[in-house]
Amino acid sequence: MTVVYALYGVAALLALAPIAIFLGAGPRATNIVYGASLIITAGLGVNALLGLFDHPATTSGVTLPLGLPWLGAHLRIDALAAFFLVVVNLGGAMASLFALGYGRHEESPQRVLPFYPAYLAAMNLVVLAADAFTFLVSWEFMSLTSWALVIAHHRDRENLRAGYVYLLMASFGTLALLLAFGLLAGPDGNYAFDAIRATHASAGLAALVLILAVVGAGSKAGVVPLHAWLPLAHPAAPSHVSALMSGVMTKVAVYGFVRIVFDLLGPPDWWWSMVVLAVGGITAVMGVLYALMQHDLKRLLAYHTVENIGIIYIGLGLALAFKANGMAVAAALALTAGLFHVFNHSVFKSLLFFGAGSVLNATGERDMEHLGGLIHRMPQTAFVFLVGCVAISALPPLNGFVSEWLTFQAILLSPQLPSWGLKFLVPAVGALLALSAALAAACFVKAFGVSFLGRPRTPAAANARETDSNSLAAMYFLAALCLVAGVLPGLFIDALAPVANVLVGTSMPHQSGLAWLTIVPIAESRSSYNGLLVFIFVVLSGSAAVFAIHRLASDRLRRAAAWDCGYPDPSPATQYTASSFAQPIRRVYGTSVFHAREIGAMPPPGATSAARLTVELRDLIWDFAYAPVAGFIGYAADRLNVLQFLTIRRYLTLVFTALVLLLLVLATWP
Amino acid sequence: MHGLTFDIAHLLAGSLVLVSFMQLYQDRLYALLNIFALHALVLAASVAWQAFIQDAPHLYVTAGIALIFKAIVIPIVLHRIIVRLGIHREIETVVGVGPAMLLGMGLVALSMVVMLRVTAEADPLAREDLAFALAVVLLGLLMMVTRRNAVSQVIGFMSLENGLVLAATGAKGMPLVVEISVAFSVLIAFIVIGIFLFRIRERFDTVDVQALDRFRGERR
Amino acid sequence: MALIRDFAFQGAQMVLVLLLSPLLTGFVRKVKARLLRRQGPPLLQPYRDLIRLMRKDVVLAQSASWLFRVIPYIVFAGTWVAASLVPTFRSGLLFSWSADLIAIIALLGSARFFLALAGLDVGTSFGGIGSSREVMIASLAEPAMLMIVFTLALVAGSTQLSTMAAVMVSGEVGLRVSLGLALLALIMVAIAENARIPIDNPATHLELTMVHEAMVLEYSGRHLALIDLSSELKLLLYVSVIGCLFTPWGIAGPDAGAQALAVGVATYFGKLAAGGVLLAVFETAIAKMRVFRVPAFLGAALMLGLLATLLLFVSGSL
Amino acid sequence: MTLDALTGVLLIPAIAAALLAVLPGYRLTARLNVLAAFLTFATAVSLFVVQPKSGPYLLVDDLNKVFIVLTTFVAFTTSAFSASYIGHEIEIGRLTPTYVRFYHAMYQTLMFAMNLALVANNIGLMWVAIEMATLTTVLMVGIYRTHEALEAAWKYFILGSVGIALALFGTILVYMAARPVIGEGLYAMVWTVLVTRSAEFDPALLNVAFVFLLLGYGTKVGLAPLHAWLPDAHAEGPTPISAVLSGLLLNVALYALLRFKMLLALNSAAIAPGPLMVTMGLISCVFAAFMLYRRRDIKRMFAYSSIEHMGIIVFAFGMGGPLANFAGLLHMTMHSLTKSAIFYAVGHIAQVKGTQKIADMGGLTVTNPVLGWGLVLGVVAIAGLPPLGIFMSEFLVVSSTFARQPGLAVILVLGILIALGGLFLRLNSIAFGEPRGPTAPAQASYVPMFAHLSIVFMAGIYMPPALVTGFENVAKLLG
Repeated sequence: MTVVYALYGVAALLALAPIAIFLGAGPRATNIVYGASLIITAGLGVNALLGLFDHPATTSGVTLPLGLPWLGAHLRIDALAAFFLVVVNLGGAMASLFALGYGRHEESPQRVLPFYPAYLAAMNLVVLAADAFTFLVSWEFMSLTSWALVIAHHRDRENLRAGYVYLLMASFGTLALLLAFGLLAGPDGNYAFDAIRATHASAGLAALVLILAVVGAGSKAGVVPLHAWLPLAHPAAPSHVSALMSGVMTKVAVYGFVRIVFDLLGPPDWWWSMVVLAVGGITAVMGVLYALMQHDLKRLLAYHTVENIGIIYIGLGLALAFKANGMAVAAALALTAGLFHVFNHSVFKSLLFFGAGSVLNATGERDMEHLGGLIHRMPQTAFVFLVGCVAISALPPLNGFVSEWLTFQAILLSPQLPSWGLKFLVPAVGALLALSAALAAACFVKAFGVSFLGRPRTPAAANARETDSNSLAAMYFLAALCLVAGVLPGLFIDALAPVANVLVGTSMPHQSGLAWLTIVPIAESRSSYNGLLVFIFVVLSGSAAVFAIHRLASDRLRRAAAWDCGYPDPSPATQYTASSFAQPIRRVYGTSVFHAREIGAMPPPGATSAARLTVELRDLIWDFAYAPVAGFIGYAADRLNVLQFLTIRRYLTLVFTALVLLLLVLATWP
Repeated sequence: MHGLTFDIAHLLAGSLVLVSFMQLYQDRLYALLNIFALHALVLAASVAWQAFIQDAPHLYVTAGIALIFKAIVIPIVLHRIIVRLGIHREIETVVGVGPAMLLGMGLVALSMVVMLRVTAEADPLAREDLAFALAVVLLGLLMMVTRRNAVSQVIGFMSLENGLVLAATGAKGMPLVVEISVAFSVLIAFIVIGIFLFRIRERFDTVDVQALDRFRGERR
Repeated sequence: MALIRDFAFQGAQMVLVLLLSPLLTGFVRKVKARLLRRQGPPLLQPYRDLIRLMRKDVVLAQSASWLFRVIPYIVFAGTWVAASLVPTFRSGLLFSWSADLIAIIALLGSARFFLALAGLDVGTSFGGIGSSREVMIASLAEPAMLMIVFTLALVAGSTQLSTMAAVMVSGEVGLRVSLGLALLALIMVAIAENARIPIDNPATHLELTMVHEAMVLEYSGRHLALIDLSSELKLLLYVSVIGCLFTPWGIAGPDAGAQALAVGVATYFGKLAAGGVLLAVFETAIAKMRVFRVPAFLGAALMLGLLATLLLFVSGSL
Repeated sequence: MTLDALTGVLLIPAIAAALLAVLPGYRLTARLNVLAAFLTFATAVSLFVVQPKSGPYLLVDDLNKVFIVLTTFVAFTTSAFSASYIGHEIEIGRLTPTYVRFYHAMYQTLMFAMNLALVANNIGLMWVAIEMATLTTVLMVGIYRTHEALEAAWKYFILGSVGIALALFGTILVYMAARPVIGEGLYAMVWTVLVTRSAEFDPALLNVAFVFLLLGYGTKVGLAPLHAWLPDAHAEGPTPISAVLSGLLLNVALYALLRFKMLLALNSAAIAPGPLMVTMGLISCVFAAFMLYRRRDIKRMFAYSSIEHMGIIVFAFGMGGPLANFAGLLHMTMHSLTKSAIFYAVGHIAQVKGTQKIADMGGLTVTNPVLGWGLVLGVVAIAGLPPLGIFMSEFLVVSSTFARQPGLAVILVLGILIALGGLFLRLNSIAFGEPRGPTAPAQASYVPMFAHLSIVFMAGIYMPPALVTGFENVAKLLG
């Protein structure tokens, strides 16, 4: 039944798209479209949630007479799909709520409204699909609609370029998946997932499929080195769409990966996990390092998506390793960690993008160097954004910490793994994970500190306005969710149990029964964590301190100029900027990773001109992976283009040569 | 009886190939024209002979067309065009005569190899004829691609088509032969008129890239 | 009954760390002064400083935000909670299982996160210097610390401090290469985390090489008092962690009698004193290093930790 | 011969051509043109209801039924488009009434020729029809009488004639191969007879024949390296003719190729035609994909995209097997519809902007939303993005090939990807960005364009079972 309801919802969203075209561009259209999609996605989310909890009822599919003629469109909800549907529609509902306020400021709504519901529908369909064709159609349709949203502000050349790169990478990924499914389906084309499950590919084929899946799904999820489009495309879109792309669409990509590798591909080989783990570790660290070098707020967030995808892949890789070696419980732990992080990241990344969007609306600025002091003008936005920052930095007592803690626990179980490659790889990956966590904290100190704290650097920042109530409502809801998931992780872990049961055969021990709502991954003697208690402790001791000091000591307060060692400078230009904040870290990591160079240009003696310090960063991945390809295509195009300008006689020569060649083939035919 | 008919047919077909070689050898237009007239003449003869031995009267029509149209009308027209365009003493081969001849040899050999793989019960006359016809076709094409001059390219095309007619007439009892030869004559007429009307001076390939750039915006 | 007792012990622990931490700092200062042939401040000077600061008015910069005023309490609370979860004289604390070692590290991490924000809040150049360098140091120190945790957890088969201590005290562990590496790395991290020489100099102001002090430059009055108290707590915490992990002897068990407890307290004081002396000697013996030498120092710590973990992964017995 | 639907699809255009040649007045002739095209289409559809029996000259079977209906339908919509297009051309004086009359007459002649080629049961007749179609299109390409138009027409004419000659030689060879088995005379050229006996033909002769036919008709299909005439002919002729060329004439030539492929496939001793076709298909696909990048002329760009798609189709048919053949047919249908729709849009765009240079057009979605988004939709479809029909066919081609010939599939995929890059590179500057060039609203009938696009869209989501079974039969027929 769940499937049918879900399909009704999707149909409604799809119907909303053409309606939006005729509604035009007015505020009425905005309200109708976003309001409707809010209601529908909320319904879809609730539906999926119910499905997740009584999932025996849900593992029922329908087949519509659409899509491939002799196959039809198979649609199905199992636990995995239900979980991802929850993620997708939670994000969708929140984005719609946010957009109810944010969308009013959109300058060209008629380029956003029609595609927005279609985009939501496409993401739902990807998760619902249960045959290769439907899956790929929805997958590419998702790319297409999001592409249209990315180039909504098409008059900006940068956005067009972003959209172009995005569409190319998306199609590249889709074609890779297409090949993967071609292998899975075999020559006589059993495209239905059930049929694929029934047949087990040979080791070699399975390996090929794995690689194709890593590439195909990875190019959508943004794993290094396939991430290049992500920091271009995500910021280019309107902020609520950026939130969807970063918070939700990358998760849909993860879903595709999990579906293929854990579900369709059959029992894993021991070395698969090494590929996934290596990709995950590198992605995590590279992503956060890129993020640290940015000073465009939305681009920074986009790069952080890359990092979190890496963390998720680490969890999945561990799960794969345990599964391959028959350690089901550990596999369940790692998988739960990964999926829990999927949920968490979708929550706080949406929250952060909403915050960035509100800032963008209030100041018209995305560049942190032009912001500052917003906490005075937009206190509420600042507060929720801060919550998001703490959560994404994996700090207790919020949710980001819990999922990374679970991942660490999984890593601590891995010495039992037999294979030597893993014995060396896993600790290294653990180190990379720890490094990325620490760097993430640094990065968000920078993000929040530079844009919200300090003194305003531009009039725009100085005259910012608090954002509207709808946007705030969405952000507060997500912030609350961050806290709940942080202090009551047991509930979420239990909710993920059915998924783990489906994919690795068992699940983590039941958590909700434990005293004080603790979570215990394996056994209490090993490790346990109780976010609730820690939270209560911190709050109690903090308020105790406040009470004691204000009562017993002084509570007097004077305002004065900043002390600054006696040299206060009124000009806000003397504050630390984003790039100067990142300078120590750039010195430590950047010189090798980005070939970062600082060039100080001093004026000649006596000249009154200012000295300049410029920083050069090179994106080596772009230089060595993408530029050559583009270069080759350009070169080949130029070379071949000569053929457009030949004379008729030369064209005849071509024909003649072809003829002679073919005749020679015949002459030499056995 | 049969032996003799075969030999004459072979003789004519072979001499057609020979004449094609003579065409390749020429690099003066007038000479080329004359040789082509000869080419058409030989074709007419062999077609007539085929008509005789197959006693297929309609082939005589084809022979007639070949004789009147190709051996007489076209050469005269082309002659006038050459005079009109004043290009009669051009040396306009792309590759030298020597290499062209060598290539021609190779092509003839190729066509022999390809055709003689045909099993013999397809009757020998047809087989040999086809080999020769293929050779003539290839040589005509070679002529087209080794000459710059529109006129000589037309000639190349026509000798190619002679090869086709040779094959068609060699194919015993093939229907539509006459229609096809007529259709081709129309085609050639078009080409000649084209050269005449559009003042295609030295060659087809006055494809002035600059002009293309200007007009088509295909600047590189 | 037992529950009440556990509550009592947990409370006692919290009060104990709160009261002891300034004393430890004072002790270290005293020893350092002695080593330098100076009289040095009295042992109780830190308490006096704290009380005086508490009494003073807070002078707040105009550009400071509400966050600036909240942060000291957050930092203090976080550090205090973390410190009160480390077994000092008695293991098996009531709430020790609510946060394992990783969580404790993370709690300190959040404290640092907010402190770094405070450095940026007023919008002065000094604060910026402090925060940026602090996060740079942390970005290396935290992974190193986690690697150490991995090592110990793999040896003990747990990340619970109580369990770890129990395993350590039982002789089955024996001497191990990886433990040695871990100890070394842990000491290096502890020095960095507590802003001691050679990473940072707690005694200076107005020096471009300072990190922690630059961050809290704008604080005054009770806020400053809380910040100082929390850094003192942090020092105590690290010493007790080292003590409880590497010299776990004497820590009383969950159901120990009064005399065992007395032993526990005594040994704990002993450990603190020893730690303080060693720290003081080390600090006086070595000179402060340039800021951009720090990454090499901490990178070494990270490598040691990773090496220790690798050894354990490759062969459980090393 | 009796008067039935089969002769109908030939007679109606013939009569219409005769009428249009003499009737004056643009409005009347344009309407008559549309009417005739519609009647032809209706007659073609009736072929599905009552299937006339085929004689020695004319033939109708599952295979060419599909082609005929597709051809007549696109011809009909194109005539509707050309009505509004030519109207504008007369207004701005690019065409005089005389030329328009000539144009309409030629249009119907072309229809006649193509239908004849499709229904011909005699390979000689088929050849004559295709030559006729070529000559008519040559005349229409040159109709603007500009330097480049004549240039293009001339190029087309010469290369086309050589192609025709080669095809004829192939045809003769087939006859020679058939004669010893079937006996002299007409029946040695009748398709239905040839198919039944081709197993006994001399393989060597068939091989040579196929080589010549592949090159001869391949020139018409526009396979690289025989494609040279195609881009210029598309770019310089009137846009309706570009639509017809891309949408129909290429298919007709392809149809001829398929017939002979079947002939060869039935003879076990002859070389397999598949590999040759696959090779040429891949070459064309990849080559055209690269050529897309340096295009400055919008019509020429889409001409190259036609080459690319013809490559894919020939590849699919070359791979053979029910799945690939089905995909090939589907792809051909979708490509005809989409590409002609694109040319409808392009025609109006070029009229609005007064140029075909991509550099002089921009921001169409702002200035002419309907045209602009129509073009975007068309390009999305032609680039093989879902949920439109071409995605389905490409899905089938690639996934069915990859299991059999991974290497080939990878090359094909790369070609598709590169082509997509080229198309969207240009689309960005045409449809988006700051508006450039004149921004007058287009007076155009969008019906044909959106009719095609909606069909393509429908096909991408839902294919009616009747159509599916029809295609499946044909796929089986092709073996």
